[in-house]
Parts: sequence; C-alpha cells; structure tokens
Amino acid sequence: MSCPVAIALQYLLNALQLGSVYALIALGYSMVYGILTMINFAHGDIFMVGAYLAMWATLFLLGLPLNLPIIFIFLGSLLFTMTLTAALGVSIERLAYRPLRQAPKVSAVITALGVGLFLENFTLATIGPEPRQVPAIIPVQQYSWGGVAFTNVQLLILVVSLILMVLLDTLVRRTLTGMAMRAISYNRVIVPLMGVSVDRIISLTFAIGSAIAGAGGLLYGLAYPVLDPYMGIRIGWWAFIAAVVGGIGNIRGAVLGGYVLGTVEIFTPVLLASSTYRDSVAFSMLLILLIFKPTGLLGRPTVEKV
Amino acid sequence: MMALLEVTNISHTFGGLQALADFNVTLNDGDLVGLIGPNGAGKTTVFNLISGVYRPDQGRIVFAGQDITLWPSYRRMAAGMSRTFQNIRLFKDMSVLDNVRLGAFAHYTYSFWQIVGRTASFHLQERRLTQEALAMLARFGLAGSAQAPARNLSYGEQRRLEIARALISRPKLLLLDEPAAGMNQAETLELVALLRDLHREFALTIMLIEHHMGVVLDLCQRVQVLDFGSTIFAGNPQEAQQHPQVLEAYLGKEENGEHGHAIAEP
Amino acid sequence: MLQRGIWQVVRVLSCLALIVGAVGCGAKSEQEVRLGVNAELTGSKPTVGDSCKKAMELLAEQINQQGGLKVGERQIPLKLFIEDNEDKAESAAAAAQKLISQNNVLAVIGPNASGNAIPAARICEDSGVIMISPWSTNPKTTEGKKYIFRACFIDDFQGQVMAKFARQHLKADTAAVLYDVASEYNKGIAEFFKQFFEADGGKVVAFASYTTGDKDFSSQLTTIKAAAPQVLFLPNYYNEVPLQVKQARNQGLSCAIIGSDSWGSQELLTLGGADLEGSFFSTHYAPDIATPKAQEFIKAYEAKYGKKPDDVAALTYDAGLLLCNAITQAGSLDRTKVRDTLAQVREFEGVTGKMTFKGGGDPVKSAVILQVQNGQFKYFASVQP
Amino acid sequence: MKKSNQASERGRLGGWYWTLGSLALLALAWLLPASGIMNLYLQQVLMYVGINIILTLSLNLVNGYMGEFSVGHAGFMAVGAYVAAILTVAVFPRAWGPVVFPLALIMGGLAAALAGLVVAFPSFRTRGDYLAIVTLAFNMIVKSILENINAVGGPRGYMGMSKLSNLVWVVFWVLVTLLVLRNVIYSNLGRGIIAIREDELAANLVSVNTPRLKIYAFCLSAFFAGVAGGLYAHLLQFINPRSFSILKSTDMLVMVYLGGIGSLAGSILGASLYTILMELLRPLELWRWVVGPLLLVLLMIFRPTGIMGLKEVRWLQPTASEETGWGKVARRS
Repeated sequence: MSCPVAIALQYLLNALQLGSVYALIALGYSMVYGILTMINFAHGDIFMVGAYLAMWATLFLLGLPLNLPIIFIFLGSLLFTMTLTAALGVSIERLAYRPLRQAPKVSAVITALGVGLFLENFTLATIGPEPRQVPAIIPVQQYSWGGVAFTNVQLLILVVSLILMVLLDTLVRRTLTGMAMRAISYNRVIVPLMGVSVDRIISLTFAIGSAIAGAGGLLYGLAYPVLDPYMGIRIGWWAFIAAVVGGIGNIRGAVLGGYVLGTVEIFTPVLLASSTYRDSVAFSMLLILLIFKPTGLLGRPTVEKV
Repeated sequence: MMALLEVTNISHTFGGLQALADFNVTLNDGDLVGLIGPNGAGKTTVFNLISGVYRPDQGRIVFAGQDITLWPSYRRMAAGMSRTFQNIRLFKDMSVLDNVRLGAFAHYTYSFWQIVGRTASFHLQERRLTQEALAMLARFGLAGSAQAPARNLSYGEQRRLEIARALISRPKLLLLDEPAAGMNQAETLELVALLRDLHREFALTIMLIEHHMGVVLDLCQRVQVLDFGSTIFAGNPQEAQQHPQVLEAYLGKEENGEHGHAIAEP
Repeated sequence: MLQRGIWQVVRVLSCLALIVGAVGCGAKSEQEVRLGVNAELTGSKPTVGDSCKKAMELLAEQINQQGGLKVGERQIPLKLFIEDNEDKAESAAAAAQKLISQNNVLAVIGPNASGNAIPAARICEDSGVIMISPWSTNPKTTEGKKYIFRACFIDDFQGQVMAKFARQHLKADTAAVLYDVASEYNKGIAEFFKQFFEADGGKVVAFASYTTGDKDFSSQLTTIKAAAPQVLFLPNYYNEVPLQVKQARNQGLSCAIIGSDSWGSQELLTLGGADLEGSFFSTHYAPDIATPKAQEFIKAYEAKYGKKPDDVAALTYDAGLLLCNAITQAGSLDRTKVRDTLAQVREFEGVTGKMTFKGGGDPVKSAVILQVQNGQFKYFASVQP
Repeated sequence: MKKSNQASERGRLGGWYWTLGSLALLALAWLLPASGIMNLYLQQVLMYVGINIILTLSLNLVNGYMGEFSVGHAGFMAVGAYVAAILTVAVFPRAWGPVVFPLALIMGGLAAALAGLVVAFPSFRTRGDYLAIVTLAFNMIVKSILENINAVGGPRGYMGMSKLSNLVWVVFWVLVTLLVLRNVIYSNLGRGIIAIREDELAANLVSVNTPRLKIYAFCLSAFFAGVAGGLYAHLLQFINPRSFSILKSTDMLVMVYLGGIGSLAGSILGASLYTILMELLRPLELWRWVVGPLLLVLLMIFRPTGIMGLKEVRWLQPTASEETGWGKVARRS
C-alpha cells in the first residue's frame, strides 16, 4: 500500500462508488426540474423509502423457503422497489404538486419540503427510530489488485448504476416519450397542441425519476447497509447540488455532477491533508464554480428573449 | 454639432449565426428615425445592442459624447436613454404608478439613511416624483388606474404605460420597439399624434421599429432598412418604398410573394 | 374578507395559548410527583430519545405499581411529562421552560445530547429546578451550576481510559482516530484521546474527521490505512460505527479497533455483525457481570419492550433512580432539599455501577471496558477514576 | 373606484399612531412579564416568535420582494450570533453587559451584513436555483468554519453570555426591523428591489442599478438575520454550529412562504403561526412532525401564495397623502 499510484486509484474507485449513488439521485432531481422547473425536495426522501422497501423485499425473498438464487433475489427486490417508489412518486405528484401546477414555482418547492418532512417523520413514527440493517444478499468478496482493495459489491454498484444511466439517457434521447419530455421542458404551452398529454408525461417523469431513486436506495443499502429515517436529507441535498453543478435539467449533467461531487468529497480531505475543513473547501469550490459557470457545467446559458 | 448617438460598425452573432453585421447609424438631436425590415432582420438586436442587453462582438457605440460600448444597461439608461419592448415588459404585479415611478429610478436616488429615516428631503423628492408620475399618467390617460396593478390594464393601455415609463426619466433618446403592435386603427392614429407631440414637447430624439408602414411614413424623417443583419437602405422613407432591394427584402423574389403583406398594410 | 379570516385565526390561536397556559398552571398539588422528560424524540438521534423515554416510563410504571414513591410518611405516585426537543437547542430550552412553568415539575430528566442539555440546564438552573442529564458528557453542562446533575462520566475521563488501554493493554505505539467533527461528543473524546495517548508516549499517526450524516468514509480510511496505525479509535455513534468498521475492513485495514460509550447499544451488534469481533470499547456497565439490580432492570426492560436496553436507557433509569432515591431520603418535595440530598449521595448503586457525588453535579463512577466476543458484549476490565 | 379608495385611506395610519402603538407594545412587553401575568414559558415562546418574525421579515426581503431563492439564511444568523456573543463575553467587560448589548447586536448584524456580500456578488451573474446553491454553500461554509474554530468551542458550542435578551428587546428589534423594511420597501429602493423580482432585465432597462440593489437587499437582510442571531444567542446563552444548519434555514423558508411572499404582515403572521402551532402541537410528541408538514402541504395547496402572498395590510402602507403631498389628488380623475 505504499505505491502512490495504487493509493490514488483506491481513492478514485471510492469516488466512483459514491459518485454513482449521487448521480442516480441527481437524475431524478434533474428530470423533474427539466420538465417542471421545480426542485423536488422530497426526492431524497423517496430515495430513503426506496432503501427501506428494498430491505423489506430482500428480507421477504430471503425468508421464502425456496432458496432462490442470489441474482433472482437481487432483481426481484430491484423490480419491487422501483415499482413501488415509482408509484409513490406519481402519487406525490398527483396529490401535492399537480394542484400547484399553475401556482408560483416556489409554492411547489415549499410543498415538496413539507412532503419530505412528512415522509421522514412518518417513517420514524411508524417503524421506530432504530437504524435497520440491510441483509447482505451478496456475500462480500474482497479483491486486491496491485494494492487497490475493492469488493464485488462495489463493482455491482458501478455496473448497475451505469446500466441504469445509459438506459435513461437512451430513453430520453431516442424514444418518442423522451422526445415529448424534452419538448415539454422547452415549451409547456405548445406541446399539448401536438396531441401529447402533458399530465401523462409529467406522471411518467415522476415515475421514472422515483424508480431510479428507488434503485439508488437499493444500491446504497448494499454499499452502506445501515438505514435510518433521516438518511435522505443529506444525500438529497448533495444530489441536488450535483444536479445543479452539472446543469440542472440536463440528464448527462446530473450524472457528471454526481461524479464530480463524489470526487470532490473523496479527494478534498486527501489533498488538504486534514479532513476537518473538507466541507468548507468543497463548498467554496462549488461557490467559485458557480461564479465562473453560472449555469453549471453542462447547463445551457439562458439567453433571454427581449 | 456633435451627434447624440453614434453607432459605428457594430456586429453581433448568436451561436454562430450572424444577427447583425457592421451596423452604422448616427442620430442627431431631434431626429426621428425608423428602423424597418422583415421579421428576423436584426432590428431588435440593434436596440438590444444600443441599450446594453447584449454586448457587440465588435464596433463602438458613442452616446452624448461618451463611449458606452461596455456600459451596463442601467448606466446607459441613467445617462439619458429609454426604451420600450416589442413584447411589453411591465412590472405586472406592481401598480401602474409604481411602474412609472421606476422609470425615473436613476434620477431620484436619495441615500439609504434618508429612506430609513424618512427625512424631509426624502418626502420632498418622493412627492415630486409621484406628482411627476401622476402628471405623466394623466398625459397618457392612465391616471384613473394609477393604483391598479399593471396586469389589469388593456393591451393598448399597457403599451401607453410602457411609453409613459420610458418618458418620465426625460430621456434624450427614446427607442420604441413596435409601439403600435396589436393596436387598432384608431389607437394607432392616436399614438402617432401623441408621439409627434411628445417629440416636439420633450425635444426627443426617437428611433423606432415599426411594421405599420403608415406610422413610419407619417412620423419618420429618415428610415434605415435591415435585411439579414445588414443595412440595405438608409434615407428618405418615400424613397425606401421604391428601392428595389427593399422591395425584394419584403416581397421576396417574384415567385414567393406571400411575405408581401407587411409593406402593404396601412 | 381575507384579513378578517386571518385575524380570526390569530384570535383563536392566542386564546388556545392562554387556555393551555391556564390549565398548565392551575394544577399544583402534592398528589403526585411531577417529573419532566426532555428527550430527543425527533431530529438526528431519535433512538437516544426513544430509549430515554422508554426507560423513564418503565421506572414510573415500576414505582407506581408499588403504590408510588415514598416521601416522608406518604406514598405518592409519579407522573411523567414527556417533551420532544427535536434535538434542537432552542426546542430543548422551550421544552424545559414548558415543563417548569406549565407542568410545574419537580425535576427534569434529560436532555441527553450536550448541545441540548446546556441551554436546558441554563433554564432549569435559573428556575431552581433539578435537572439530571443521563448522557451529556460535556463538562460545561454542569459547570458552575447548582441544580444540574448528570448520571454519566465526562469526556476527558473516557478519552484517558481508552488512551491508557490502547497504550498499556494493546501495546500500541501508533494510533489513528476517525471522528465526527460536527458533533461535540465525538470531537471531545477524540481530542482527549489524542492528548492522553501522546502524553503517554504514543503517536497519533492519522486524525481524520467527517461530518454528521456522512455514510462514506472510504477517503479517510484510505488515508488511515496508508498511515498504518496499530489501533483505530472510533469514538462515534453506534449507527455509524458499523459502516466505518465494515468499510475499514473492506479497504483491507486489519488493525485493532476501539471505541467509546456511544457504542453501547445492542444495535451495534445487529448492525455491525462479524466485523466488530474482538473490538473493545469503554462504557458505563457490563450486562454480563451485572449486579442483581442491573439484571432486574435488563429483564424488566426486555419484557416490556422486547429488546435489550442500551446505555442511554440504563443511564436514564439511573438518573431516575438517583432522583427518586434523593426524594425519599429528603422526605420532601422541596426542590432545594432534594437537590442538597442529591449532591451528597454516596456510593449509590445504580444499574451502571456505583455513583458518588461530591457536592457537584458530576458523579464519580468507574468505567468498564467491554469486548465484542461471539456477537456479544463481554466484560473485559474495570477502570477506576 | 372612489368608494374603495376612501375606505383604504381611512384604514391607513399616520406616523403618530405608529409611535404610540410601538410604545404601547414595548410597555406591554415590559409589564406582562414584570407583573407576573405571563409565565416564563409564554415569554420564551413569545421571544422565539419575535426572533422568528425578524428572521422571516429579513428573508422575505430577498426571497419575497427581490424574488431570489436564498436557502442559507441561517448562515447570516450564525455570524450575527457568534459575533454578538463574543463581544459581550470576551471583548466588553461583563459589567457593561446590558449597556453594550444593543451595540453588540448591531456589530453582529454588521458582521452578518458583511458576510451578505459573499452572496451578493455571485448574485450579479448567478440566478434562480443556481443562486440557491450559492446560498446553501454559504450556509455550509459558515457552519464548517465554526466547527473548526476551537476558540469558540467548535462543535461543543460557545457559552458564557448573560441572559441579556428579554421580551422588551425582542419587541424593540421586531419594531425596528418592521419599520426599516417598511420604509425601504415603500421607497425608490424598494420599488427597484421588487422590479428585480418582476423582471430583472426590464429593471436594468429602466435605469435600476440592479447590482447595487442586490447588495443592499442581501446586506440589509443579512443584517437583521444577524441581529436575530444575537438575540437568540443571548436568550439561550448557548450557541453551537449545529443550531445554524440548513434545517434552520428551511424552517425560515417555510415561515416566509407560509405567511406569503412580498408581504410584511404575511411574515409576521407566518412566523407567529408556525412557531405557536409547533408549540401547541407539542402534546403529539413524535407525531407533531408528521401532522405539521401535512398541514403545511394542505395550506400550500389551498393557498399557494401563502396566507398573504403579495398583499399587505393597510396600516403598513404609506398613505396616499404621504406619498403625493396632494391630499386627495390620487383619488380624483
């Protein structure tokens, strides 16, 4: 472990793992923002619910006297979690955000804050404050390669999140639905005239964004197997920052932002030699970035029509 | 006599698209100049460059003897310029009176302490401003709705309010972007009369973009015609109507004559 | 129209506030011993508040089943008033003030976290109401105050205990520390550990931190691994320690791992699993060599709530016992008398060991060191102050 | 038209009523606790209400009147709290306490106003949600720096302040905040700030010096947040960085949007309602934080712009005659 290259690679691998999780949550933020220009502050809490759902699903599948293969349990929980979080996202949109579609944008944002608080404390009140452990469905295998330590779980997280991101990108760029989404984000007035139901597309956006957050919850549970009802707050804010750094509303930007944030979080303590100032330095960098690139890394500079 | 506004060789591109190339114009005190051309010719871009919404890629703008090319908008306006917008941009949730009072923002900056302390001088200035604003509103027939939010006004009233807001700062140069757009015949005639009065009364220099050729012919001493970002004609309005390049720009080549309606309108 | 509606709302609200005030003040009686519980039921450490509340409810139930608390000649039942302090300083102060002014309590148990206990202590001290914090280890909580007590030892003692343990028992010359820089408890112990470890001739080769809520410690752990310490000290909460240990092991860090009393919860074992095997930590009591009194408490708690009590529950129970004991000894519900009795308590045997107060609010009590063995906490050693 | 204008004239109050009303409120704030009619808990809650009113009013200037979305207001509060606390504890002799308290608060406010520049400058170019992140980053930086300064206790917090805040001071500062903000809002400066919310580009094009106004708005807002922080520090006699986390900022956001943006009365109402409601819901223990957010969501659905969004009670507006000096001219024609 003395080789500096190996250490650097180790940090990079850590950054990739953390960045993947951020990227997955940031995607949901960005999609909703793209279509409604609204910050869905409840998104981090949907992620939290997803992590709990995934835990219960795996526990249930593991508890069945069927001795299911691991891959089946994993995919089963993934499917279950994504379906339910999608349903949760859509219901939140229906009940809380849709009545506010015509209201000022900020009202919906405050409503989202309220929904987030509700989800956190409802979870706390109903299932109790004890942190829960996610069962290790995949037995951890440690590998060491030239001084770089990694596990099969880390690799799985990287691969699955990559697959999800590519799928989403394809969906948004290549399918008709994706086109409709992008069209709405450009102009919400014109699109209905083309026979596209805005409500349906918005519901779909929430469904996809929340499903991805659910998947993020499951992967997160594998990587950091201790869940608590408030875990969505911090990661929610971080993912929001990631989405903005990348250029909010931009799918690829969200992914980039997620990895940038993961890298910053992992590397600043290293470069500083002291980790106590990590937050101040990381956020100062963010501040400076936004001063020089006021619309994020991949965000289009908005030219106002005069 | 020195020119009030001297625009030399300004150009502007949007993401690789040349919106305006080597534009020149000189306005002397009291000029009333029309800027015309088909849609997308770059007329509003000229206004945006003069008023500082965009920075020109090259060229120089001199206003009242000062090089203002790099000045921010508010500084140009404070120096004696005003403009209106093609698609009306009022402060819609603010009252009609407040909209007009804002027009004179730069001329009434009492200090922060005067504001907080509500000193006599604050009240004096604030009253003078309000009285001026009310007088200006009366001038435009809007005094009755002074306290109403601007969004409640009719379209024509909003246009007039925008002009009132532009005038209260007593500008030397007024840039009017399609002031008659969306108005009916009677309103347009009224507006033309009003503009002529104002031009005389306030000793204004006016540059206006207009699609109604009637308005341009009625008002302007000179016109400048733009097409695809380039000036294709500058001179007398009557001559412009006969100029072959201008006709081509509006009517297109013989085969696609459907764009032609613009110049034929009253 | 609208404005009238709003004023209506304001009027109704102010009436409600007045009514609540009036009702709260009205009932002053000797029919019950009124105790307040000021706990972190919501906010970032809800488990702490939950244990605190459960332990006090258990104690009240036990005492009331026996007909109440003996005060002089009479048996008076306990009545608890439980307030959530949201784990916020201002809410903790408001809760304390409410318990005092509205509910007219004799004493308050809690808050637990020092950040909440300090402002609440100020309020109690000013009103001359006894407050016992089960778990606040910051010296400032009781410093210079007459009515404020605690049931636990303070940070520097524990830092010293673990530094000594690492030097002498584990024979470590180099140590690394990973702690939460945003949390007063973690930072305090970490710094005391460093101070004592280095004073004892050791060297702290890595002193890394993170911020509350972090779940990824890989960066810090990689740095720590590169420094190759002989022992890793994790003075952090039991919901974070399992993640830290797991990630440390996944990074290939194989040194001994030690911790502090914030490990003292069964959750640590359920969450941490095999990775914690062999680790040591200092805490207040050892369940496996517990006194009959402690055994009894553990059994009752398990029977009532279906899980083993954690250290907060044990300390809260002790805080309650200390108080009840002092009331009975004083034979009065007079706050000053109870306070004076409490400050002179000698060799009081609680669940978490013997406690002695020497006139101030901090108990003199011993610490124990536990080891995780076969998924259980096992007694390892006792350390006298 | 004429009728409604007359009604509005009657509802508006002149300077004398303001002075008398303020004095009456201050007298009440002194009398009620002193006479023992109001117990300590109610006093404590009322002081929280007052501090929250100051915070909400000040945040409303930026978020409501200027139309930006600042989510890091607790950062300014922290700066004010720490500076004021350090002044009364470590700089001024202890015995001077009550005398220099207002000075300490003002210095805390000024320090916060200085910090306001950190956010004001990026706001020239960065807007909307990007500016929200700038303010968020500011909040995090302040908290992180405080955690690292051992001289002020780091995460252990800072203490030693005497209990200098009392109901009279809190009411006094609420009145000062209200008066200053009202005077600013109903002036050229305030109209310029509102114009930024309505249409920043158009504001620039009617000669509004938007960068300068942004500096004014952020600094003024930060100043009062700092004063509120100072009051908070000397009420709890203890401050720690955690008290000024992003959660505190979101509390303030909720109060602003609950009461309604662009409304002073709304801010007063939002802060009072939120603070008192959360106290009243205390018996629900854990469920308080389930019920509270639900109520918030319902309220936003039924009143999306908050209780008093963009509306103002009449007694907070200047009279027509005060504005024009013409008496009834505004009403004629």
